[in-house]
Amino acid sequence: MPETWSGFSYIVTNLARFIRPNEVTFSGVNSSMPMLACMLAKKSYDFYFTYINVAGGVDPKPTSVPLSSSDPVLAAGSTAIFANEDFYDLCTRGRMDLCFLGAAQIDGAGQTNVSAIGDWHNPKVRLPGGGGGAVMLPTARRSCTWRTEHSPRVLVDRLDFVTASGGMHGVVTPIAVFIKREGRLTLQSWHPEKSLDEVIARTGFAIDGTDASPTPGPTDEERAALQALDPDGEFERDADVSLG
Amino acid sequence: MPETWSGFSYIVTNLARFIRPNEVTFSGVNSSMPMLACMLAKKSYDFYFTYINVAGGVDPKPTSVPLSSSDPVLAAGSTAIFANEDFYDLCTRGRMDLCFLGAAQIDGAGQTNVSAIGDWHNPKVRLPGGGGGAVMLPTARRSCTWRTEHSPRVLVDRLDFVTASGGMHGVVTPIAVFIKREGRLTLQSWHPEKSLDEVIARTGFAIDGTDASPTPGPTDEERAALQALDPDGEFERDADVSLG
Amino acid sequence: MQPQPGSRDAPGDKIKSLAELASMIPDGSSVALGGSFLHRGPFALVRELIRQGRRDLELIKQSPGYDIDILCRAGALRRTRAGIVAMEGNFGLARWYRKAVEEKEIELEEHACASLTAGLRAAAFGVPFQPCGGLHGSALPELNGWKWGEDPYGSGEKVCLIPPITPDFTVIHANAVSELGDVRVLGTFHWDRIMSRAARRVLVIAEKLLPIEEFRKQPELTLVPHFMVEAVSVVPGGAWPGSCWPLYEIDYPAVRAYVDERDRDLSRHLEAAVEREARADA
Amino acid sequence: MQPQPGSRDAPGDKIKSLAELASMIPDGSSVALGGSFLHRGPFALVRELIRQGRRDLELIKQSPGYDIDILCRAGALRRTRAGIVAMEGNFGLARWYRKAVEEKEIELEEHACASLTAGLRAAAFGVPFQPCGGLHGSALPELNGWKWGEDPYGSGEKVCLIPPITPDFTVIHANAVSELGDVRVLGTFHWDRIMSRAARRVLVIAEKLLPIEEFRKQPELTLVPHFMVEAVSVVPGGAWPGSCWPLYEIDYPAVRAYVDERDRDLSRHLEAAVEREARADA
Repeated sequence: MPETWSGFSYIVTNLARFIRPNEVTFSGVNSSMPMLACMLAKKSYDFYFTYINVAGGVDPKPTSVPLSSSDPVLAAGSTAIFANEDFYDLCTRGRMDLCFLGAAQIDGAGQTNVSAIGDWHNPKVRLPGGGGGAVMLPTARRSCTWRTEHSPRVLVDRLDFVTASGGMHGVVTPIAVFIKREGRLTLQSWHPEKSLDEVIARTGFAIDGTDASPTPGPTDEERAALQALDPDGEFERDADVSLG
Repeated sequence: MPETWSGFSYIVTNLARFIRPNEVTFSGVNSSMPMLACMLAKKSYDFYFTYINVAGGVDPKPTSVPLSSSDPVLAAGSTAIFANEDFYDLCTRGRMDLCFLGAAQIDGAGQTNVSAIGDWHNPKVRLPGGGGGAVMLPTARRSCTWRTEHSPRVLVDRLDFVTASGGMHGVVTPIAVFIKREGRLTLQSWHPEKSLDEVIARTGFAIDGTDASPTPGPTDEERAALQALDPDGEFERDADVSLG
Repeated sequence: MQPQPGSRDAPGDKIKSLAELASMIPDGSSVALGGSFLHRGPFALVRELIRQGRRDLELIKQSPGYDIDILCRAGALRRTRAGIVAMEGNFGLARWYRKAVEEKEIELEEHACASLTAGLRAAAFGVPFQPCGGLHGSALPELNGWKWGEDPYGSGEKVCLIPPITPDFTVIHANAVSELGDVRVLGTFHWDRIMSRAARRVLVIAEKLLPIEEFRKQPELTLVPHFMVEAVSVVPGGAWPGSCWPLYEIDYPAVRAYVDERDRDLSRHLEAAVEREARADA
Repeated sequence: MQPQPGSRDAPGDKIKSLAELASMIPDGSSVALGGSFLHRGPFALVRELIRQGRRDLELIKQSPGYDIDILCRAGALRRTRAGIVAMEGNFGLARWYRKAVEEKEIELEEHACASLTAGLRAAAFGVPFQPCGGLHGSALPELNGWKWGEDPYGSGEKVCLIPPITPDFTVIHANAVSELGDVRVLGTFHWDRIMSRAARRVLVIAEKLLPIEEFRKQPELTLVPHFMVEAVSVVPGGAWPGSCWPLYEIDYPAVRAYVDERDRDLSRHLEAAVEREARADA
């Protein structure tokens, strides 16, 4: 059976659904999918929100969709430059509503590791490092992350290193959406072409699927917006997401 | 005998003489005489120094000489705006070579009071307040101040309130120039139309005049520059300085 | 192409009359005011607060002058946190402010300009205190109960820790705003930038409305992005009797007249203010 | 009307060749580099340091990528303080950097971007530590021996105190400079501003020299005033293979070629670099 909702589209669309009216929403470096989510939301949702990004843009009108999510084209058409010190300060003083932050490993408390696989001092894989998370995750009102792989080595019971801890609100994988409730990541919904059992089996931390249900499929507006943002499927190919 | 070197000219000229080649020199609010001193130095001394001021100017080319020493015309022709946070940080990190800072009372250690005459909580006169001094005096490499009155109520043995303490380098009055040496203000020179005895008598703190001598008179360049800056004598009238 | 306020492209309409803007600030608010001394201060707003009879305000500003003096004269102030207070521009001390402090009509928390900035930074950075350079030997820290911190990294250095200063409002007088609320300032921005980051709410008075396209052409000139600004009012000449570079200079005769009037009555001065007409229109 | 370098109107000549600029940075220096990932980095200078055989450098940057990777590949680095390291722009991890850390060829002090900024702020503000928001629950503070401070004003809040980070040099790639050394950057300035304030010495690579009059017309666009800048070099295209907004975008094929070469040899890449000619001219 061919997939009717690709993992790539599933992630971008469900990240976009975290965006709320009139809020300040941020996307950063190494973050093509949140960048696309913000652009998708701007195109397809009938409400205003402030989109700021790591290129200094404030409600920009990018003339193209860049491969680099920190590309200065993301500030094109912006009415202001809101540079790095400024958006970090906005976050630490509690005025950032929604941050999209990357992660290599995520545990059941919504903590993240972006530092190293294996022992920090003797890493098997040295990862990109602290970045935004360690400061933004505990201080943003809500943070969301995503992974293109849903497996026990990504959604882990115990992180190899706790780079960031705190205000994780939601996690999106190719097959599931998690929300943090009472300190634990809780399954909110799963890909309608997958099953609750598969999600539980592929998650390294214990989850409660009691209140979960299949994720509502993409609306026509969401589909059309993503199609317009990635007409040649270049981002989808680069992201190389499989439902597994 | 008519005065040949006015108190006003004496102060401005001797403030200018503190300026050194290639240094960063700052003039602030409520500081017409240091402003004029910086402009005089730019006009008449054959060396480069960086002149920054409270209007954000960096080596400006003011189109006029403003009555207000924080007037934005002091940034006219500037190649940069170096605003308040920036010049304070420059000072606290030890990169400000020379600051001109105001004072109401000055003691023999070069500490200043700009807060209140009388008890702070029950002031006879409420003065302008903390301003630049409390932070800049201890952190600038050198600071200089000036008073248009030379008397024991201005040059005091004991301040009514210690607003600022630290790196005072020089003090200029209408009749004397002091330099701080080994923690004490020491008389460097006196107005050539006055005497050492008069300076000692009119100073509230004990001074040692051993190494002092009459102040060298203004050069032709200094006189010409001040004349060009205040052609109608407006600043001189406003300043209302008497040799007393 | 232009975003429509209240649409998906832009938040609701932010343009208000001066009277509406002033009415957003309740009695008892703490208000940081932009500019310095007689330069680019939000003076039209200050006068409108007086017209509306506001009381018990706290003024926060490194170098207030005309604004604090007129608020004291009108009896609108309860407290201030300030660095240096003067009329400047050869007008000397701020007489009504001086009287208000000497007669204990208002409470003064005396700062160095940089310690006030440090407090605003603590608020803007979301930290419980901000180390401030200098202040060694000054009696101000003890006066204000500021604590000194040791360097935990062993330099032996002691540094003064300033608690956060979070104004209820920051009000800026700008050269231009966009319809969305973006703020452009020419020349020095004094402490307006950090004030805008530290405050709970930001209001702006501007000389004019510039098309959004102008902001898009030079976004680097925007001091405060629109999403941080709650409301704006366009009041040409609103920094009178002070200056607004490069548009106009200090109106020295008007300041002289303000200073020379000997009683508390402000009617003549308020009557002469440039925003009268804007007010009549509103 | 134009100030003459070396006269009473201006300090001595600051314009240097790229080779001269690089030669000012000795072995063992700590160097903060402007820009972010593949955007507006002083990459021509980085390559010139490699050509000159520099060793034992420390790189300080919140988000290095190509710069740190090529320095690791050339064996020029001893240490780094960095927030997030990647090639970005769909090129994934920085392979030579990763190898250098995994094989302990370089020492890593891992930061959050904001903690690195806090350290730069401590240096820029002249204070012995800078409180940094967040970091609660992160293992980074313990890893780095960062101390936590109590709020002396009784909120009960604990905040992480970052020690000063004072680079020996900050090197910025700018859109334009004046002959005096004023620096103009278009679009986001990333962390260049705070880097320029924190460093002992500031060097600049620029796309072009703009007349001083252009800086005088819009002084608000100057990110670093001339007196803070020691020397500048004009290298059009010097941010290659990265972007310099609005002049040019990332040269994706060139980055791909850099990434795809499997050995340490950089001669082909250095040969392809845009600054070759400028170098030959110098």
